[in-house]
Amino acid sequence: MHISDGVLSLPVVAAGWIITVALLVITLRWGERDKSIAEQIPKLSIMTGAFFVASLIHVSVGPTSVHLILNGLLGVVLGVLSYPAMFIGLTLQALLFQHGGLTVLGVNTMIMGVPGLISYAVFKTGYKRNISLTALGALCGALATVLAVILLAVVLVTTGEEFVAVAKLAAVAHVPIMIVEAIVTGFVVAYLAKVKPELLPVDLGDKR
Amino acid sequence: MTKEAVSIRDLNYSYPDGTVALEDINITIEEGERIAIIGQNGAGKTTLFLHLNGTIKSCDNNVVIFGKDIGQMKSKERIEKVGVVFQDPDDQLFMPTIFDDVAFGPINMGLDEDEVERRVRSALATVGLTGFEDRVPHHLSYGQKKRAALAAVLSMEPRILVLDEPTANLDPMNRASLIELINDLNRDKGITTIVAMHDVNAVSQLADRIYVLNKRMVAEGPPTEIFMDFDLLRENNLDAPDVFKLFSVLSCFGFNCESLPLSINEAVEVLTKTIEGDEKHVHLHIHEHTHEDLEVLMHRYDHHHG
Amino acid sequence: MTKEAVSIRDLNYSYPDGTVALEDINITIEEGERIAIIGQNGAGKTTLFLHLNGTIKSCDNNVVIFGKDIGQMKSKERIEKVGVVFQDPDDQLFMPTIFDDVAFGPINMGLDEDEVERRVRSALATVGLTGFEDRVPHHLSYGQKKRAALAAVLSMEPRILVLDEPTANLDPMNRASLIELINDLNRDKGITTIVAMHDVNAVSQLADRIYVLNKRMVAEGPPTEIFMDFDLLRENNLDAPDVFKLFSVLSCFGFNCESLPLSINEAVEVLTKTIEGDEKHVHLHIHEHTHEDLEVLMHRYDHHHG
Amino acid sequence: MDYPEIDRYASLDSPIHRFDPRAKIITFVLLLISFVFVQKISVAFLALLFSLLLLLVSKLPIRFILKRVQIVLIFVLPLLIIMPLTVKGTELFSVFGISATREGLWYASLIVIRSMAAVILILTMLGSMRFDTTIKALYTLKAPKTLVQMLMFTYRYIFVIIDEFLSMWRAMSAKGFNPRTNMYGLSVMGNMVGMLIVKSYERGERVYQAMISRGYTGNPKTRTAFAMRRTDYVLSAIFVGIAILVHINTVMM
Repeated sequence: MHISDGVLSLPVVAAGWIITVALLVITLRWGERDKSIAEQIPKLSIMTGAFFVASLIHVSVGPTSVHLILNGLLGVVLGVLSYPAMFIGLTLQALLFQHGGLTVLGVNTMIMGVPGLISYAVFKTGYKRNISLTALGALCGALATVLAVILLAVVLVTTGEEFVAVAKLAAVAHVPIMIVEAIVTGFVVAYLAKVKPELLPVDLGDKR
Repeated sequence: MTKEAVSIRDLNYSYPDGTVALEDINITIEEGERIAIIGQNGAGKTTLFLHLNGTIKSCDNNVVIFGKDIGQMKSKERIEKVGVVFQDPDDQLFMPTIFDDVAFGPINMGLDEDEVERRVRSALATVGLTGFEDRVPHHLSYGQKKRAALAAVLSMEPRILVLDEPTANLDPMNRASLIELINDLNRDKGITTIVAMHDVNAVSQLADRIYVLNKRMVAEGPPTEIFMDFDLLRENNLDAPDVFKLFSVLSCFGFNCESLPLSINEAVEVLTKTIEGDEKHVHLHIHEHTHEDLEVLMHRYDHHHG
Repeated sequence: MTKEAVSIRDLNYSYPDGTVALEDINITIEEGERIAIIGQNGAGKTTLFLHLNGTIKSCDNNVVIFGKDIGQMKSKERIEKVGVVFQDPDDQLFMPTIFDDVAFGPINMGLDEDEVERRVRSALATVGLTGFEDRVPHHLSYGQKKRAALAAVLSMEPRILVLDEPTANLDPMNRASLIELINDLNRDKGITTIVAMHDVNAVSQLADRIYVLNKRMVAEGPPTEIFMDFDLLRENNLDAPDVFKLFSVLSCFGFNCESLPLSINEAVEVLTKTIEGDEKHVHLHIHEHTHEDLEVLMHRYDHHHG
Repeated sequence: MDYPEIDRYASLDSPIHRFDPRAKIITFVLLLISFVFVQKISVAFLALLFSLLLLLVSKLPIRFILKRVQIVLIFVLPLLIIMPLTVKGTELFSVFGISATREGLWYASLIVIRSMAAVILILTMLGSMRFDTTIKALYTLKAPKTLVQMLMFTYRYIFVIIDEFLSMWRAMSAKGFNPRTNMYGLSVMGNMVGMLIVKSYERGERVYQAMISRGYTGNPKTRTAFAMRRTDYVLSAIFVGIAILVHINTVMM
């Protein structure tokens, strides 16, 4: 659901860049609390690569096939640094595969990245309330998709009333994707909890 | 009469970018044989294996397994006939538990729960991993992972077992036990085994017949014959087993035996037999041509001038 | 008097989760030595290597390189002293082009552009990859990647070169040329080389002295001594080289030589010398204890009962 | 899954290939920004023609371009159907009681033309230099260091991870796995994604160690031998001129 170049209006594109640049600055600063960013770059980059490759996986839904988005999972695993990771991932998608555009990178990163950040917060909060990790994962997967679709719709409609119907259609088209994302994210979180719990932003020490 | 397990006729395959991977491959393997396919990196071993169980489909119906074109088989039949164990166990174990990984094939075959359960237990017992059902594959040692990957294929109870580099990176104990295990499967269950190997020192322990692959099948024959052919080895960047080389050296010193041994065990046999047959002793001596012969021999085994 | 290149005293290290990785390690390596560290998977080789160049810092100042505590060294000095080549070349070729990868160390050392350029050319020439400057790592073969990773360390011109499994997964030609290359660096440039290896058949070609690691240093000595010690090998799940085993077998048939050879080349020497020294011939014969001795020997080499 | 071969034809020779990478990036991005906000169909069409002209000059194979343009078309072409039917305005024609409007068609056409011009520009720019050159040019252009480094390392390891993914996929197919969109199929996919993440995390640790042991300080430099020549300045001036002209034109009309 990445928007291509040439679709959005100048004010929307500019607003997208302002928000994304601000969030990049904030998240990169924040990500430096415990460890310098230089130390984290190699691991962060390679994991961004893993998410990039995972997002190339096709899942057939009815007659068409969709790509995994995994922005909720990205938020859960990478925390605040999911935002720069998303920015890099989308840059590479635009440059290497023409999924989405260059001028709209700010907007696209916001559409995908903000729900990722929210998923991270939800995951941490939900864990404190003793919700099962798998369910939380599924919730974050679904939530991140829904939020992304809402943001997409807002961005389109802000560009022009002409997009109202398009935005509605896009929202409907994403219902199956939301379900797929929820299930896959749930399973990934369950897998990570079992195999590499330190990748989740919660301390499983007492629950394992 | 034994049955033909594998029959490949004039198989050609190119990668999507046009590079030729396999050219004019012809193979016939009888049921119950132990085969090794040797060849350097990039010789096409993996591609050939993927044809063997129909993961890559040839358009010309030229891969025939037990008399039936593999292209015509349903997925279940295909994987029941040929099981492929790849080299890196990390690529093959992706489920949260060993049980799930070993059950993966049987579940895809559509077997019922009890049968899946039975097969998992039996496969794990075969490879010596009973009790590991709930362990996380990723946390196992390399040797254990290697055996788990084998169990995950054995649970499909294939008639033909294909293994890519089964002994690579294993320590001596794990290597010895894996070789024994593969041979047991061949002997006790009559499974046809096909291995691809770099480690020529272990080849003779796992194969009675060798194919040398280098995009084409450049040679075929029993190990001793293959390792005798210096030019063949040189051209295909292959080595002879150390024991074999050493007996070639001994023969320069006048040691004569019927056929050169390929492993330590064979060497002991050959030595005992030769010495006993030769009135309880053998002379090693330096004759007229010894130094010359040695020089030629060592030059042939030297890979720097390859 | 030669200088001490490496001196480690009472080194202990545990992983963050509490598992002990290294215990009471004591090592002294003289400048210019060729050392092999052998041990099964998980014996702690990688952890030890990370201490050697200060990537993991010990708190007790017990890793001393050329007389100086590595914990006190600046980054530049550290990497100039000790270069580590890890096993998987993909982990070490992280830059966009081979040039950038080989230049990575020198640039971090703060060298000027001309010197960086000179070192890159020289390192690439040493490993035989001249002309590969602008290639991307993804398009190299495994053997080329392995050599590029070595070049990326050589460009820092370290006095001590540490290599983790330099020959693993290489075909005979690449293995032979890499072994030759490492030995050239030792002989011509006086670089102290420390290798970790599984492949005991190649160990003697790369080391004059062996440490056996199993969290602790369980043994130390020249290869022949180490491989003679059956119990040591058994306990640490190690194998002896095939050539060595075969000469043990020959000794059961009455072949006597001063020290058992470890490689084919040594074997030729030993045979020639022994036979020439023994009035141009040697008797192999079955004596009273031959069969008995053979049985004991073969049982000792059999890893199934380990 | 294919490797990202965006720079497959970077070794061709053309004025665009020879254009200084830094100047190329700046001027093409300027053209891009200029073209995507054009408000008149006629001007947008001219912009598209100009993009096509650059493409023609670059000698990049048409098949390479088509395959990639297609991806954008899948996204924007539906607008040509949806918008005329949903946007209010002057009726153009009507079928079965559903009417299509001139405004809808106009707006959708504008978007399609602009995005075509944009994607062709981007493909011409990226297709005519190696991707590592693009990254290095961004470095020398003082793009934020952290982000450029991430871009560089991520790009490098995409190839390694794709290989890992393909090996896993082969092993799964060899065990009769059929990717279906049901609970089981998605659970397997979830595990596979999980495994990719775990492997990458561990590789990240190893790569970091390898970097530290070669003196990594957080600022890897790379070699660049960029040099602006006279033709580079001329080309740049022309491109910047066109980027501005497109909008002066709009304002004046």
